[in-house]
Amino acid sequence: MTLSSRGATAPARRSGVWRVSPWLYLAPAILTLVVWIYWPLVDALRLSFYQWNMLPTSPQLFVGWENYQRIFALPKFWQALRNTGIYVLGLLPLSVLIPLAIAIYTHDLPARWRNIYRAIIFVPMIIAPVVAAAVWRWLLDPGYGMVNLMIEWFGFDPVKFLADPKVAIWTIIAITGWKLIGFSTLILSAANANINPSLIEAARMDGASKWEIIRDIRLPLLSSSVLFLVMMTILLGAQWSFTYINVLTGGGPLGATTNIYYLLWDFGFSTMSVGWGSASAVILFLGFGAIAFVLFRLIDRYSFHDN
Amino acid sequence: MAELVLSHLKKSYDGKQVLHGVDVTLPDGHFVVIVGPSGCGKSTLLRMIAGLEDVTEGTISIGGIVMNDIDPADRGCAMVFQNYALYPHMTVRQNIAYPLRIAKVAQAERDRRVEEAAAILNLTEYLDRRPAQLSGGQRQRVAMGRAIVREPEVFLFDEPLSNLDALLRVQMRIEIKRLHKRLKATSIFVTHDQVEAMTLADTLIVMNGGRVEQIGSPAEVYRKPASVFVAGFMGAPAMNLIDASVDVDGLVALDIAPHLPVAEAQGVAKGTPLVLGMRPEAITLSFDSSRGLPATVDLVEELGGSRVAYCTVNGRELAVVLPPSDERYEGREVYLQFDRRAWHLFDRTTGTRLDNLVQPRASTRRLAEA
Amino acid sequence: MAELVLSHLKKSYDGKQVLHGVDVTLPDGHFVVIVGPSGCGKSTLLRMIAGLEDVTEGTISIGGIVMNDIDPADRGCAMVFQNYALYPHMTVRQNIAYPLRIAKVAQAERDRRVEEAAAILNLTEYLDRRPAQLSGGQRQRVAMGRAIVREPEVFLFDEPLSNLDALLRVQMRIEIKRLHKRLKATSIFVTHDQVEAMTLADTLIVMNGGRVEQIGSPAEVYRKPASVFVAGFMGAPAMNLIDASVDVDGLVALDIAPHLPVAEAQGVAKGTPLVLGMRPEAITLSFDSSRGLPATVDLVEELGGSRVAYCTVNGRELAVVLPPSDERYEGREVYLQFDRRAWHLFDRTTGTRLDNLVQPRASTRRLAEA
Amino acid sequence: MRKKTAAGTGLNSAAGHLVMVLMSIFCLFPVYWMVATSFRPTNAIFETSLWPTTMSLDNYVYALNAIPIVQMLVNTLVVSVVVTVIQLFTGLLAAYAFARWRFPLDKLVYTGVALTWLVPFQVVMIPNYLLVAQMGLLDSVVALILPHFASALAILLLAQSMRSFPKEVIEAARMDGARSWRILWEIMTPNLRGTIASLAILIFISTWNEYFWPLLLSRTPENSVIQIGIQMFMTAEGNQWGPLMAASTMASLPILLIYVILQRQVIQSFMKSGIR
Amino acid sequence: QAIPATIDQPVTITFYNYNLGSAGIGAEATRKLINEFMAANPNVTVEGVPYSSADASRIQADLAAGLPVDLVQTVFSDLDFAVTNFGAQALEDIIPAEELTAHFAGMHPNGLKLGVLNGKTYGLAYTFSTPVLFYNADLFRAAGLDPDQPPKTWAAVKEAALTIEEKTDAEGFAAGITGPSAGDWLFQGVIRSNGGEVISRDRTTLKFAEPEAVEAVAMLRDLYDAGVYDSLDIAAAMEGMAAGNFGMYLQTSAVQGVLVAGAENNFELRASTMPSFGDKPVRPNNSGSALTIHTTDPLKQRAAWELMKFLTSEHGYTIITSEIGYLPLRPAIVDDPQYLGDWIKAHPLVQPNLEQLDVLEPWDPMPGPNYRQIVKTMMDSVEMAVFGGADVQATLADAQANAQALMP
Ligand SMILES: Nc1ncnc2c1ncn2[C@@H]1O[C@H](COP(=O)(O)OP(=O)(O)OP(=O)(O)O)[C@@H](O)[C@H]1O
Ligand SMILES: Nc1ncnc2c1ncn2[C@@H]1O[C@H](COP(=O)(O)OP(=O)(O)OP(=O)(O)O)[C@@H](O)[C@H]1O
Ligand SMILES: O=P(O)(O)OC[C@H](O)CO
Ligand SMILES: [Mg+2]
Ligand SMILES: [Mg+2]
Repeated sequence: MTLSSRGATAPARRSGVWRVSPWLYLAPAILTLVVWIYWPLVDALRLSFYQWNMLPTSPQLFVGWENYQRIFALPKFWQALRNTGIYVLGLLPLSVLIPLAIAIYTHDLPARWRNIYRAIIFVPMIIAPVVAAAVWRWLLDPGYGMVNLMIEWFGFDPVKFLADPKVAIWTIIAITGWKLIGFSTLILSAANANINPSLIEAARMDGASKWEIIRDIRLPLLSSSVLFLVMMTILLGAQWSFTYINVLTGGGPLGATTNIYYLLWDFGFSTMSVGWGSASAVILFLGFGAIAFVLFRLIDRYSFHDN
Repeated sequence: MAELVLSHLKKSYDGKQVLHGVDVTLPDGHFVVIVGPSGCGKSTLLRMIAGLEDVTEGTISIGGIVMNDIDPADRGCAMVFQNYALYPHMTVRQNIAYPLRIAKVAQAERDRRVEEAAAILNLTEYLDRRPAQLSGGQRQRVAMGRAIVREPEVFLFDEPLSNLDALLRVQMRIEIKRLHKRLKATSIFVTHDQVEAMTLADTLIVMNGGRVEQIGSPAEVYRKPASVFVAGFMGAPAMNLIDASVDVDGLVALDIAPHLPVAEAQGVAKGTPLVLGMRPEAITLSFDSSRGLPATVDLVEELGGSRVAYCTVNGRELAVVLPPSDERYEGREVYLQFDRRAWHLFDRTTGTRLDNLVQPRASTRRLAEA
Repeated sequence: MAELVLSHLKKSYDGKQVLHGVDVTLPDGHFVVIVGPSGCGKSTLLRMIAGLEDVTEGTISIGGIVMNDIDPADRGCAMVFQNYALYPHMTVRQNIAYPLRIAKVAQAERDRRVEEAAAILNLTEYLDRRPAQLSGGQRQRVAMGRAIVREPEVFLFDEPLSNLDALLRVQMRIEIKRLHKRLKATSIFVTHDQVEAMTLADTLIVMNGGRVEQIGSPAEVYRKPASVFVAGFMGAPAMNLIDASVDVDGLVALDIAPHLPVAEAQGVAKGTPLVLGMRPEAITLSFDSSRGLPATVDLVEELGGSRVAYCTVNGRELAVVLPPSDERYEGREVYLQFDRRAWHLFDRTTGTRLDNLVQPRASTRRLAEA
Repeated sequence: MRKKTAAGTGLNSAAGHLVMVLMSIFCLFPVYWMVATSFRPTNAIFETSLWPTTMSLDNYVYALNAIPIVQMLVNTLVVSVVVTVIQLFTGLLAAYAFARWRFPLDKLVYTGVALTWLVPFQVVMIPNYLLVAQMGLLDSVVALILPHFASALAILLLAQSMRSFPKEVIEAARMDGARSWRILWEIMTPNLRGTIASLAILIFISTWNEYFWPLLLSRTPENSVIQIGIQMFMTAEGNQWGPLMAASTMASLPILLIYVILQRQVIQSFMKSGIR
Repeated sequence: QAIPATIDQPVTITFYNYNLGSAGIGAEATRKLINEFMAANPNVTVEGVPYSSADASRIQADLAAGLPVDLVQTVFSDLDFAVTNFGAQALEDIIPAEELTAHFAGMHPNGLKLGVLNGKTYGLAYTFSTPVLFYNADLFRAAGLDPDQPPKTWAAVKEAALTIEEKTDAEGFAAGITGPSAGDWLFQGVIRSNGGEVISRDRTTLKFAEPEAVEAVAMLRDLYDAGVYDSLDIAAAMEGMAAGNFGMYLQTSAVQGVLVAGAENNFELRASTMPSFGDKPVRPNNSGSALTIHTTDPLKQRAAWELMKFLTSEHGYTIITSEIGYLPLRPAIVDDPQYLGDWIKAHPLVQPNLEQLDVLEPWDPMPGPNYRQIVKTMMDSVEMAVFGGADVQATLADAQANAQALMP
């Protein structure tokens, strides 16, 4: 085998191949995303300025910003926006704080216990949202639900978990959180387990107590994972609760459990007006996109690379 | 005050013993280096002193107080880790100040001590950087800074230089030595690099397989290795170790040159298998066929200041240090001559040194230097 | 045939030039070591030869064929990486066989070549292990095995030993040298360890800041460093570099001892700033106050076979190699004597060597050796 | 001087265990309740004993007769497995492009992929439906799979872990003569097992549990999936609790079983994956 | 292009049916009817397409996709939209008059009215029912009330509820007037019973903030303030009633099956007609759906009409009433032992329902493309006024103004 023969069989210029191959690899994914997501999205942007019932026989009527104006004028819009905030704030303890505590706490447990607890906590994650909604509805019923029977057993009045406007939103939050805890715990446990153990030892040598180690070392180093989950909660929290709202309260009572996502779905997508629906979609996409942008910047800033 | 005494110290992991009883007394202010091959238990020992590992058996006392059950932070030890273990989210200043913050030292005092440590370590201009923005050597210095500010009675170093490149390693080695001169705290330094061990130690502890093989000054260990292991481990190029035995006449004879009895073995039974050690510096090489053992030069390594020739004598390889020259040795027939004053004799079965047993005799001397 | 020619080779990353035109011709079968400090462009150069980086300007030709646009796999080069770069999911056998599998070598032939390589590298008994189950040295050998089976015309090594511990590094170094003798393929070995560089190279290329500083045999480079950089970089302990200048009388005088003109500088303008280099081996130390420059010993490093004393002369530190002894030097007043045959003189502005310019004079000689 | 306190002992940890046990009950009880209720006979459905006093399979019999549950489970399994495989495949390809090369617009494309995560399903639901209808794929299992040929989650996650894969190993393979395709499948993929496994689990679970898209598409029960089957027991005239819980149990059972069997691997693979 | 008189070639029609979307008796009865029809008409293949009554997006999407939508089970509130957007055909336009007359014979005139919009019959009432006041006779007895004298007016309802709450552990009253899936059908009946209406007869002006309506809502508010009426979602209320935890429950008769199942071996369930406002006449309206023909193909129209006739025949209504639980539009079959005679005797609960047929009024669909938002806006405000502590008049007026803006 001589070099010259190698040279001769060598493929054409690498630089040429370089330009095409990434696109070849990307093609299936991009094609899918463009066809199934971007094309509808772009179309939605256009249609958000029209009034149309989607039927081929009906005309598309250009209405300018009217769809947007109407959405912002919805009486419940601001309530839904405020509720969205409550959802996010309410979900954070369940999607971040408790999992964080569990991840940190179980880290020091004997491996057997650690695995058992983590396994159990992951179970809700695999239950379908519709099923979860049905089961919780059952458990929380004021008349015959287990939870209320327990409450009565302790001598309190039954709580109308889904009917009391002051309680309902927290009920939905709790159910949404119930589904999420396992996933968050797993992510944070993984991140926690990946903290270089010698950092912890260094801190022990430095005299830090267990709590100080958590406060000064573990939490800062978990911050990027925590921020990631915070971001997921903010961006997707409203979506995650959607099924439960849809199945359990329909946004009520008195709009107490509606959120921006459900409201826009309710007024936009579930009716026959493509314009409304599209405008809703655009608002959601842009709003959450902006939040995502800010959060990504934050995450970048707070990721520390240990060694 | 900060004398460190380890007695009968044993350690097992899940029933598997990795330290088999270590007894050492380290005087206050000494710089002690623990050296040994990978897995011999150096880190384990150090981490037990630090309090990061539980003691299975035996006691650790520092300054007369048994420390077995004392929290790591309260033993007066500071540790520098191999991978620096800097807190990545803190600046250099915060890293160094952390132990003080935990100890609730007042802000002003804290600042003063951090500045001081930074000045000693030439870190002043990096105080506001994060570890990720520092080079390896700088990180190592920060790790040291964090240890210094605590003003510990004992410094513990676990291979602190092994992540650095060769040049930096030499520099940092010298810095650590200087620092020790200045701070005078008892220091225990773990390494498996024998140059580091030699150059840094006041007292050298050579470990192997969970046991202490030898304790002594570097010169002592180098010149009088207590066992075959130590002989082979310390020194580069490594000591030539050649099988030998006591022949019928009570003379020590090399297996590769049985006709060349080299010494009289007093008090050693005939037929006892031995190992004879000769440092490569203690062998001279010439082309004069009238002198020494015939050998072939396989390979010569140029070291600039010197050269090392690897020669074969009866199938056994011997390293020989040569002075710098342009002479081409490779592939040539040469003759090796041994400096008998630098012979080391070991019991081949137990591996222990047989000291004062080698008495050069007139007859053998003549032969050896012939 | 596999002569390697680099001409006017330049490399820029995002407009930032990191190689400033490298011209080198490497004869077939040579073992070439590229040495230089971190970031000087060694890896970049090697990777360009391998085809892993594009060429910004200039050409690379192997065996007379310009390789700039040839796929890495088709250049006849094999590369051994610093962190081994073994395929973690494959056994040793699969790792070594992988290039053959890709080349569609028949199973039988493949097995034969893998077994052969494994035998050469003493890996036979590990063939069915995964990389994770191997020690560092074994992994390094597997990486080498993978390179060998391809029977490449050029071997490229990028700091292949720097992840190994000191002892293993020495062993592997010798193995690589042996292997090269056996396979005789042109080899380019990148390192920043100068012992490795000295011991392995037929030809040594010293790089600095994207430029070649010197090309030559290790002995040449050691004995006649072409620049201050090379002088300071090669040799441990490093060469002492002392500022000097040509005084009014046309004599070279040390800044630290201006009354001690040491040589006549031919062809150098008066007042020209110079640097004088002296290897630590070329300085002798005595307590005899009648001879040499007075100095204080700060620190002595014990190296077993030798010792290094760090002495201060007029605030400037000089390293001196001492023979082994028990003498305590630290803190004492001593006198340094220079071996004038081993002086190196450099232009302080350009850093280049001023050769044949130093002529010892009777008068200066007397002074220097006084 | 402080005494050393060994981790995980003493009162402190007893309290911790208590909290964890409560937490575990919180997580498990609803699932238990679902199973328990599914075995209660119709007239005892509102019973509140922890353990069904009388066990009956009536709900299962009813549910199995009312809707083709077995067929639905098979459909769900097929959809979930196929979607998982395809999404991993396209994800690996795309992630590889991002991790391996710099190319014009790469950042933009990457962001574009990431942003699809934020597009609510309801936005694309109707247009996708129209497209599927045009393709003549309504009421087919294929239509359930098509829009899931690629997902941002898979691409981003894989790209992230590919980026942290040692570059030198790739380069070694290039030197060994492997082209990008081989490198992807022979070098990259086998080493991303942890990420791939946990990603596969996530995709599988979310496909298994998918509801809105099948709901829109389902026309005949035989061609739809189990979540639709469950939903069929929830009506405006009241939920048929017994059969609903029986169907829910049957829907959860396969995935629960897989989880119990693979539990350790699932958690391990998450720990080892780049999902952090 | 008149429709052919007979079907002499094979034809396939789609039947969009929301009963098919759930499991159980509704779906089974529907499938049974379809199969019987196909057996009788071998040339017609009926493809049952399930959809969700909660949103008609399936129909809209299929129309947009150009798929055939031939016969639809249309919820009455969607009727306007079905006509203006989904192309529901007026029967008078496609079916020969004599055929219509023949088929309509024997149908209750009030029932026929339900599917009439702008003077034309677009749909035939198919599965529909009226609001019924269910009550727990055991609780009545326990509270010292006479179960044979159920409350007939809202005032009596309040009184009975207060008594029940006082004397027993149970809640007094529940109703499906408000809530996420309630729509506005029951509400329309309540307002009408007080002489008001939610939308003007010409269907251009909303009127749910007019004094009569406000008064009716204030009455509900009063029930809430008295502590006998709570905001509960449909399922909770229904299951509460089924479990025996409520004294009275005003809801569509369609939930009867669930309540009967819960009451069995548990308590005695009875039913009465919708309560009135003092002496004013009760004006209940219907819930449920009509059948609408959407196809424009004459042959398919014929097939659809045949199916429609079959489903609304004596036999069809017998199955619908006895197996699904809705009302028969043909009064004659109620006493006819060939059809429902025996069944009615065995199920006395359906009686008040039948009584109300005589005073039944249509469930008015809201007009225009935003009809769902109009309903939503209205019902949200009602919920707010009744349960949310808001001022009734102001809340309704505000909502009416908002909703009016959504009218076409
Ligand atoms: N946590 C542990 N569990 C079980 N065995 C351990 C543990 N830590 C260390 N060992 C074992 O104890 C022995 C000593 O390990 P140690 O880390 O002290 O070696 P070392 O001398 O520091 O080696 P190196 O030079 O590689 O750092 C080894 O055999 C190791 O496998
Ligand atoms: N991909 C890259 N993009 C931009 N700059 C680079 C890149 N790779 C290397 N460089 C720069 O090129 C210079 C030479 O790098 P190179 O890796 O060749 O150094 P080296 O001599 O191998 O150093 P070391 O001994 O640390 O491996 C450095 O300044 C480095 O920062
Ligand atoms: O068939 P029904 O009686 O459940 O009526 C359907 C509802 O009114 C739709 O909102
Ligand atoms: Mg160690
Ligand atoms: Mg490099």
